[in-house]
Amino acid sequence: MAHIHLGEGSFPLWALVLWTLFGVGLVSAVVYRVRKGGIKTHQIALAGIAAAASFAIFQLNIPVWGGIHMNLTGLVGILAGPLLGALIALVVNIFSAALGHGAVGLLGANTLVNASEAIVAYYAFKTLMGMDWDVFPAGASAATLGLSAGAFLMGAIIVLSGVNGSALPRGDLTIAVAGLVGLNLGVAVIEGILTGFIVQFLASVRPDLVGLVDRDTRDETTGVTA
Amino acid sequence: MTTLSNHVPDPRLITAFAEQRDGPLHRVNPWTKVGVVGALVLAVTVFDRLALLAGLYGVVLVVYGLAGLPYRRLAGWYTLPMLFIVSVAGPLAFLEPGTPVGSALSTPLGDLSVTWAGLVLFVELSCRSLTVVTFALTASMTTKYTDVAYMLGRLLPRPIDQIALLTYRFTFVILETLEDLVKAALSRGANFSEFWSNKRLYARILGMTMLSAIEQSERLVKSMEARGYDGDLTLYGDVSRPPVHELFVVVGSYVAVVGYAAVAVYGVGL
Amino acid sequence: MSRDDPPLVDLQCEAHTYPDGTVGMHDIEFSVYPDEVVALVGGNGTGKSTLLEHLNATLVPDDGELVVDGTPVTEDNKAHARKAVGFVFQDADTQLVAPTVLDDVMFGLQNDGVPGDKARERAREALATIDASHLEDRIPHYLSGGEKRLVGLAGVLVLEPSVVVLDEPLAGLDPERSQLVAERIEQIHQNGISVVLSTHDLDFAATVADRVCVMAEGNVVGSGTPREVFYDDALLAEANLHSPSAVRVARDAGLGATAQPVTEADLVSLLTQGKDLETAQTPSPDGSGHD
Amino acid sequence: MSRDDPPLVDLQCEAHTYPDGTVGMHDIEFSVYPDEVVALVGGNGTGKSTLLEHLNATLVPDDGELVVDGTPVTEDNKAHARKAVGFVFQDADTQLVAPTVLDDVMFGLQNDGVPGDKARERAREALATIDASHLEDRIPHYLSGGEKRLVGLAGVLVLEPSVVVLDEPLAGLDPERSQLVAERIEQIHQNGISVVLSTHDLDFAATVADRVCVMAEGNVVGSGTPREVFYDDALLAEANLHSPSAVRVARDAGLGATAQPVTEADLVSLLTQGKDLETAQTPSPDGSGHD
Ligand SMILES: Nc1ncnc2c1ncn2[C@@H]1O[C@H](COP(=O)(O)OP(=O)(O)OP(=O)(O)O)[C@@H](O)[C@H]1O
Ligand SMILES: Nc1ncnc2c1ncn2[C@@H]1O[C@H](COP(=O)(O)OP(=O)(O)OP(=O)(O)O)[C@@H](O)[C@H]1O
Ligand SMILES: [Mg+2]
Ligand SMILES: [Mg+2]
Repeated sequence: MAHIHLGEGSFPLWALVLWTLFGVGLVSAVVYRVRKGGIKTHQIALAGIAAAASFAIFQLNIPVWGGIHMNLTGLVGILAGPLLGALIALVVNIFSAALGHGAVGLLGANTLVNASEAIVAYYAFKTLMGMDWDVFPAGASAATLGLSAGAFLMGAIIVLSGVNGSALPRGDLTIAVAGLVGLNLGVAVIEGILTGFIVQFLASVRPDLVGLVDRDTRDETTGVTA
Repeated sequence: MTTLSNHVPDPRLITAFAEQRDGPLHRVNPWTKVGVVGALVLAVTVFDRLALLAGLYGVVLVVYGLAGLPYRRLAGWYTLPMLFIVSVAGPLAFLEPGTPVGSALSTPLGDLSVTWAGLVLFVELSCRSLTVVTFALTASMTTKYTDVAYMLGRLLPRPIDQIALLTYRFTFVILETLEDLVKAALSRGANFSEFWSNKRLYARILGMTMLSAIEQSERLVKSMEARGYDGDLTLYGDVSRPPVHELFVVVGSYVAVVGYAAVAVYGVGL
Repeated sequence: MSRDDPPLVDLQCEAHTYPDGTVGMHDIEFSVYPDEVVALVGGNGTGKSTLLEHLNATLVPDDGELVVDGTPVTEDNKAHARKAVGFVFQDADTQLVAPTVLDDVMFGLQNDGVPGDKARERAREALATIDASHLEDRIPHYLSGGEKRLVGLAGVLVLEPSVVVLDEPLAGLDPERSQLVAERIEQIHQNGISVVLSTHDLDFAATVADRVCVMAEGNVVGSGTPREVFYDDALLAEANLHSPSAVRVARDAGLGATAQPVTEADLVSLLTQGKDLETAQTPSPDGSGHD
Repeated sequence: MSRDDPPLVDLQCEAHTYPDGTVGMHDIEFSVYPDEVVALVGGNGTGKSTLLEHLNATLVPDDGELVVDGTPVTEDNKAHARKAVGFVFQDADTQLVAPTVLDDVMFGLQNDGVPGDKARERAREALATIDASHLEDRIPHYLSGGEKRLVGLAGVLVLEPSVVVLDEPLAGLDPERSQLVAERIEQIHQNGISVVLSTHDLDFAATVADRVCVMAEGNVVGSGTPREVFYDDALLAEANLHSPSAVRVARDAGLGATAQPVTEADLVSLLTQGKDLETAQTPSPDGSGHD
């Protein structure tokens, strides 16, 4: 069991091209904003090492439902912000694809899904903390929300694309995909709870990392914390 | 390490194969391998016949073996990709319209049965996915660390290339941190076998991994800035262009895939 | 040290291969006896940590066996080995996982099913035995290196192991803190617990150990009392080691060829007791020159 | 060491406060002169790293000034300070960033705008000066700790700094590798580069340094030649330090009250040259006992 990624060759060619274009569009927009805002060296280092951590954590087998693996995309979003979070999602997907996890052709689609998780988690966390929630519920809810958003986006991508070689009408496909989304939602809740505990732990040792001290000095233009 | 999964290839093992072994694929130009990955992705996307997909998968499997790589580990690494296939294609195997395979199972939802079309679809999707998975692993396990780094630097736009290079470099360092944390907890009798009753332990281990990653990034910036870093980690080294015969193979495979697709799939007349 | 008693830990390991194919050590036979301090010395990457991590089944041999207190350790009774053999890892930072020092010291007890109140009490005692009670409420992450090492030690001592394994206990510590840790090790030993440690500080090894094992290229290439090992030039050369400073001084100054001082204290007593250095005649068994 | 020349680096720092409010050091005046080796010693957390990181403007004082080669360093000309003052950090792993050793050594040159071929040539030379040419094509994470340290050093030397700063250069190294690094430091010094280092190994400080600065509680509490510092009991007590082993042995054995050996070599020559130890009369200026 794992957080589901889209496998190679699942979609027809037109869909592959479409999602690649969307992925390139998202990444270009992020790169443009990052370059315009002037990326600082500490942000590059943070993003590089956070991606390494996310990728390394994937190696740990978490014994729920016969074992799940997670990249903690929601946590990465909360810690690194939406822009770096999106770039980290791309980099992690590239390395994952090289190890046969995920897909080369669907890098665009998978990156869209993971980036949306990071981005939604970041803003959800910010909003909830703004509403004076405690760290644990805020972190857990934000990550669960982010991952759920990702799960729905992935469902939508599959339904829109149609499965390569399947003659199934879209309506029936939607039913099949609903099961998959449901499964991912389950993983989202587990990963969300885990993220909540992690954020709580980090807040207890390094409150600055989760924006609990000098909230005002945060780099608002790029939404990056470091 | 028992808790680090053997369903996910360990990057250290992958690079060890690339660095320490020497097989026919090690001597193939890295750009050629990238080209072939592209051709395979295209092929598994446009090919529409099971026989063809299965044949392609068979060829890739043989190449994996010829490269001197272990089949036994490959089987373990298939777990996750197969899971992705099952989760998408599994339900479709039942829902796909067509003749049922054997007798139907009656459920509250009505008669449920795998159809022949569904079964074929399932096998097709498996072949599509595993073909590329297997070749991606073959390429990763036969391409030297430095070549991978140079290609990342070439292929990705700034600042993504910078991020990717640091990720590649530090994955190894952080894996060791994670492993040390797990080891230290295990040696004091920690129990990793059940998640729900140990969720805080998992959170701490993962939290410490993240924390140590962030603190390393803080030190890294210091040391890079002390050597004048301003966001530009250029690599001088180079991966040479592929030799003509390899170029031929790559171009040939694209021509073959596109040609087949044009004629057989999209029915373009000659 | 009583070699007549059965060993507390007995490791037979044909080889240990890491996931990437590196052979960390090979052809090892290593035992720990009651009431001894064993020091592993050797260059970087010679397999000291690999060997130590086998002693409580953190790592398992490709082929071989670990026997702890007479019981062979299998996949199912690792818990036994982990209770009997406490392990303090080299990297103090990856060792402490709980939000406070007290919680951290209780960690092992809780894994062992000891109820909260009892665990807290025992944790407090363990902190007290190493003079670290004042750290109780601190966040482990913010402790100094020496303090982290002490807390790590408390977290292991609280489990009342019969052997404590310490991987480079002095790494990164200042002389004052090193002394503190060395004293605690001495104290643990006096409480009847055997200690196995690795170190790059040969002066420390000479001072603290009853037995020194020299490692080179993944193998134990020699062992004996500090005096036997540190005066064995062929062995030291094979392992690329220098001798401890007392040995070097004594040798370079052409004195103590027979008295063979290995610690600073030996050297000092050699120097103070025989102004005419050539009179030193017999190697004394207790290492204090001649009396 | 020529105190008459103007200092290469001159730091005045009233205080440095870390973001969390910890005062890392305060009231510091610290200069580095041409052609000297300065060792900072002191307990864990006494501000050694904080001080060192000010020398190339990695950290900046809350209030104070850094002057490098006569030029005050401001926000805009930090690059100058970073070129003139090379820095090798304690953590060898986060220091090496590029995929190969050669790339890593070229890293600083490339940031400096040196074209590829020229950079490659200079990087090869820098590796050669520290006997590390054979590592050129290696991948950083497969290097041993000592090799990493050497490569870090090459990456700094290639920039031809006038001062090299080393934070705990021997941490985690075995005696053989420590020796290698110590020799390289000596060699850098002989090439006319000043070296500032921090260390917990007082024997090493005594051997390598022209000047020793003792830190305690964020402040430099005393400095002088190794002999002045390591025989100043009040100072050592204040800083919670022990003296190096040669000093301890000489003192405990009641010899060398006047010769005052500080290194092992001193002690050996004291022992070999004066069998009647009481004849040692005058402290010799070059630290080799009397000749
Ligand atoms: N996790 C690992 N994966 C692969 N190889 C490893 C791993 N850990 C250690 N090794 C290798 O095993 C060998 C023995 O390493 P080990 O850590 O036991 O040495 P050591 O004597 O403890 O060295 P040090 O004094 O530097 O701590 C070395 O060649 C090392 O590179
Ligand atoms: N990044 C930081 N944030 C907050 N406090 C810090 C930081 N770095 C160091 N300190 C604090 O500043 C003081 C001086 O630390 P510093 O690292 O300079 O000591 P040191 O002499 O180098 O110690 P060691 O010998 O252990 O390396 C200590 O109290 C330390 O806790
Ligand atoms: Mg070790
Ligand atoms: Mg320091």
